[in-house]
Amino acid sequence: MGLHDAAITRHNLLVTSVDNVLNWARLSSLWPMGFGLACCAIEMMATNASNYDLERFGIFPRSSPRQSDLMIVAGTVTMKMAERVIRLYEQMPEPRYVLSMGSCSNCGGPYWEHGYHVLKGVDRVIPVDVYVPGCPPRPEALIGGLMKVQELIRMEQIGLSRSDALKKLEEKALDPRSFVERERQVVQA
Amino acid sequence: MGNSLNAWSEALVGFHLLGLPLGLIILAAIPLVFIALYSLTYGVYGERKISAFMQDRLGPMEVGKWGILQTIADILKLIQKEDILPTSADRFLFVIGPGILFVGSFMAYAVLPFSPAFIGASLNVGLYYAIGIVAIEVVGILAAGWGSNNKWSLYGAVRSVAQIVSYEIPAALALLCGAMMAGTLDMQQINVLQSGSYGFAHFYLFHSPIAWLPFLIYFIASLAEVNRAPFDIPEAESELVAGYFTEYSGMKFAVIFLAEYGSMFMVSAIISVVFLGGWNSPLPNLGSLALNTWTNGPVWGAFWMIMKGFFFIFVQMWLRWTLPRLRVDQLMYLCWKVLTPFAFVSFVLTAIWEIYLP
Amino acid sequence: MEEGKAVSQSVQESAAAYRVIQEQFGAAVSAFDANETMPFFEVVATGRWVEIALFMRDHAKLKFNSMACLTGADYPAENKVGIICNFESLALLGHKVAVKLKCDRTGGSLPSLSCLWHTANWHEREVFDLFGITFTGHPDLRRILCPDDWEGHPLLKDYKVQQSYHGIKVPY
Amino acid sequence: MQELDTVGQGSVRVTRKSDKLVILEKDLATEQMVLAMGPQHPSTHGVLKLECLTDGEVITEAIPCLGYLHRCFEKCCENVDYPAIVPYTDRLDYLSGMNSEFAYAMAVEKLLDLEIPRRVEFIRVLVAELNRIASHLVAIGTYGIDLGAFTPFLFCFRDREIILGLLEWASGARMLYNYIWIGGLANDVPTDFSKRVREFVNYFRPKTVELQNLLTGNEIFLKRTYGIGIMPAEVAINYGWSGPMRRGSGVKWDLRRNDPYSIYPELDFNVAVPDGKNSVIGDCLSRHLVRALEMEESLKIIEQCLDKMPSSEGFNSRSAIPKRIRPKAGEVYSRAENPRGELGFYIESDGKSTKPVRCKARSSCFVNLSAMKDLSKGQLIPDLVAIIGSIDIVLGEVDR
Repeated sequence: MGLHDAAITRHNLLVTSVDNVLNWARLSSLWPMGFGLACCAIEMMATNASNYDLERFGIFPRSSPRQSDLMIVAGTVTMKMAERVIRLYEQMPEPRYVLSMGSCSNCGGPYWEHGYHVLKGVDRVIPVDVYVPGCPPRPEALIGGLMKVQELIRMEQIGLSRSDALKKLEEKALDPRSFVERERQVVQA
Repeated sequence: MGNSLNAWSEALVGFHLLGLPLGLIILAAIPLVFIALYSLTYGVYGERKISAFMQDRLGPMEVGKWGILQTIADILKLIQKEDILPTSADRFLFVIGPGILFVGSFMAYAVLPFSPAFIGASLNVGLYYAIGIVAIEVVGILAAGWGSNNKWSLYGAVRSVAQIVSYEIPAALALLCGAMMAGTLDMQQINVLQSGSYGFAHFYLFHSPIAWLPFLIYFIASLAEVNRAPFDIPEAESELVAGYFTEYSGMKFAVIFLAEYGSMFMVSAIISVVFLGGWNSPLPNLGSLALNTWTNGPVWGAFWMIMKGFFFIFVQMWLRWTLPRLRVDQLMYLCWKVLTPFAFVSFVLTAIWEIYLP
Repeated sequence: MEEGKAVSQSVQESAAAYRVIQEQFGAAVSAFDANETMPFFEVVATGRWVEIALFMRDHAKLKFNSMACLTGADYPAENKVGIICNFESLALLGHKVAVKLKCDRTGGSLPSLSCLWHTANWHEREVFDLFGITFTGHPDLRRILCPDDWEGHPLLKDYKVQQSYHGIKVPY
Repeated sequence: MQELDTVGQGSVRVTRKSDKLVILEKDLATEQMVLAMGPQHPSTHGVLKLECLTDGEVITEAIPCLGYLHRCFEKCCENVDYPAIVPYTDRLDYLSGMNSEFAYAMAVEKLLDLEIPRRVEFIRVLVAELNRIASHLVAIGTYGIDLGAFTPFLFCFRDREIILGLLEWASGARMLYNYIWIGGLANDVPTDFSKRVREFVNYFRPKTVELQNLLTGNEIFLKRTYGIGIMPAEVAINYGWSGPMRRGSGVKWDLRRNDPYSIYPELDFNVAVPDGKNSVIGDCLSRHLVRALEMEESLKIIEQCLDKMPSSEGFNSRSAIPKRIRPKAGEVYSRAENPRGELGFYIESDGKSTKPVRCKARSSCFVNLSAMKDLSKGQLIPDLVAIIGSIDIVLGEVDR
């Protein structure tokens, strides 16, 4: 899945293969919390529904934070809601991930200047792993963001912190230019 | 067939290795292994696939071929999750709740005859035991709901207790009709009595003209006993978040989840044993075409038993994804004012049929 | 009303309704502003507002049974804040009229209409929240949109947003 | 024998024997429980919070707490130009962006006294009615979820995707369109648009029947909604209810018919009201039925729009758009029939600036929801869920 496959350094064969299995399990069953805030929540519902069907990836919304692995912050977070978001985040069991969906939760979106009651970015209150831009992001964009979460999980190892995994993901990240070039050649041909 | 009855299980009981009753352990393990496989493959996965096809979707696709490894991934992930014990929860009840639930739902497997040659414990009061054991789940649900110290859990637990305890009555009365037709409470014996060369014609569902009534009553009541839609009010997602297991995370949640699917198969197995001949082949002997004789035997028996169970699970899922949910008072109305009187009527009619008619 | 321009029927209806009110209350209401987009009059004697509103609701020729909207507004030039109520006689007489009321910018208060129209209840709470107008006689005058401990009334023209709320930075 | 009732202790029936009190019967001591439902709850349709005071399953009082999605629409409006408000209006009622834009554009046009090309009006009504169907599909689908039926929701979303595809084709966005501008449209509809819309109408007609069978044909669904949350017409008007909610209470009043705007007077459609045969007038089922009927009426309107629409020859969708929007001083209160009810805009202009002095959105959901306290009294928790679902709130519009 994703643009590139993980090739984990094989300095410790046993641990890496255990890691691989555990990571595979976690990335194959990312249960998001069914938690909609605003417009993006409707797109999130549309992504869960028949046409985009997130369940293909094993993503299956749970309504209780205790049983979910992923928090999709779908929509504008207001000051009144911010404390609830923090509490919901704290109720989730580790390992947990946060995906910030849409401009509003990334940075305040259209309300960044005059929205006195809007939290300008959910990362002011909880740590965010993946940002999906858009207002609202299309379902494809959300699926892309979820795949980014999966890639991040794939980079994790026992004894490796989340930030190290992020760094590793950055190192492993492929330059898309070669793919774009290839596609262009195909189109031209 | 009588000779081979329980042959495998008795042989296993007698099997000792170095003075250890290894056979008994294997005997206990077989249904557990079966149920684990079933829950992992057919139960959860099947539910997701069936619901997907009913809803114009594909369901799990990416985890393994057609997503068949989905449930394994889920369980593996749930094992890795942090096991939260809320500070305000009652530690003892919170931990023991899922345990009781799990044990309760699998204890009835001991008396389920899986084939002519295999039954965990051929009790002479097997049916009685099976009815009784369902009630143990109530204790688990109540412990889980009360111990969580969460209002939604409490609502779920109280609703669940009220529901399961009420529906025990029509369920037990309906099964009693089956027991009357058989004249025994021994599950294996009930099966034996339903075997014959005409296949399905010997099943108790076709035994008397009113046998469909207890069959229907038990099926409806069994839906309520295992908290399936349209009676899934204890875990009603749109009302009670996740009902009595709102606060559970990680493996404890997985245990509750598996127990639920375990009891689904259990009630399906009981209804197929009592009314649909259990491990008996439904195919009749047609002259020289001895379909019934060919498709009977220990292995075929297990096949029929599991298939009949799966069929009822399929019906349960079908209903789950089609029907809305009843309200609490409507549920109780249905139980006490509709099902219970009809169960009594069918009880009396069956008794009359058994006494005065052949 | 501009001379020489035909007045539309709905404005004529509103003007007729206004005349009924004016006959009853005289100087308590101001002159009628018969513009095309939103004909309105102002209630000068705000103390009699509930009385006027009840008259508007129940009089056989008025029957304003529905309050469509209640808007708050800030007039910093006059040092006033006010409300604009849009009334309609829904499914009965079909005429509409808007009423304006003004009060002092700081510590101003107006009579509440929530006893006459249920819909005024939440609208007045909203105006209280965003403009700081107190409604006397309101059963439950709390902030409705902003949190209870929010500082200031955001829709006033000179509103300055607070720097932090419960330790979270507010401005961008 | 006398009855003692001490607060919180349950009722106790006692009798006096010689001079001792003998307890005959003692109820369980019950306490009222405060149940906070939301802001994260599957059935509050977003971030509504309901503070319920419950006695067992029975709700003594349910007080809605709003503001969890207060996005300062009105403050933003006072700080941006008139055309720049259009995207904000999309985000009010995000399920029916076209309708909100339509209402706002009409309000400013009234203030500007603009003449709109006929084809623009037809396209506006066409996209607004398409969006109305999409919005009602979400309403009906989520209502199914509230009552425990999951499949209708997915069927609704499947069909909604087609509408979104059509609107995306016209405007370039799936949900928040910024398509209807003040005085015109962002651009004309694509060439084959009417053909595709006709295809959709033909596809969707049988699907409405399927939906009806799944929900209103279901005995349990009827049992759950019949006679629940009854609102008499008088009270509904007093509460300021509008749209399907008011029509559900039996008031045959539709802005498109009774206070017509745009080209609605030329179109032939029925105002859907419950007939009282299958439902109690004013209950949840009536409101659901009104929405279901309205979808069919919208299909009718769409077909008529397609038939009567002027051709696109020499048509410029932006021809009537003023270079600079600076209305003369004045106020306007203008409203339109949205899927959820009457969306009104109060706009005040000072005649000097290109920004409104005050722009208030009179939100239908906000008003409809305010009756929650009365509706929920004495209901069971499952009924409360059914009532919230039937009000069909969109929190973006409630909190603004």
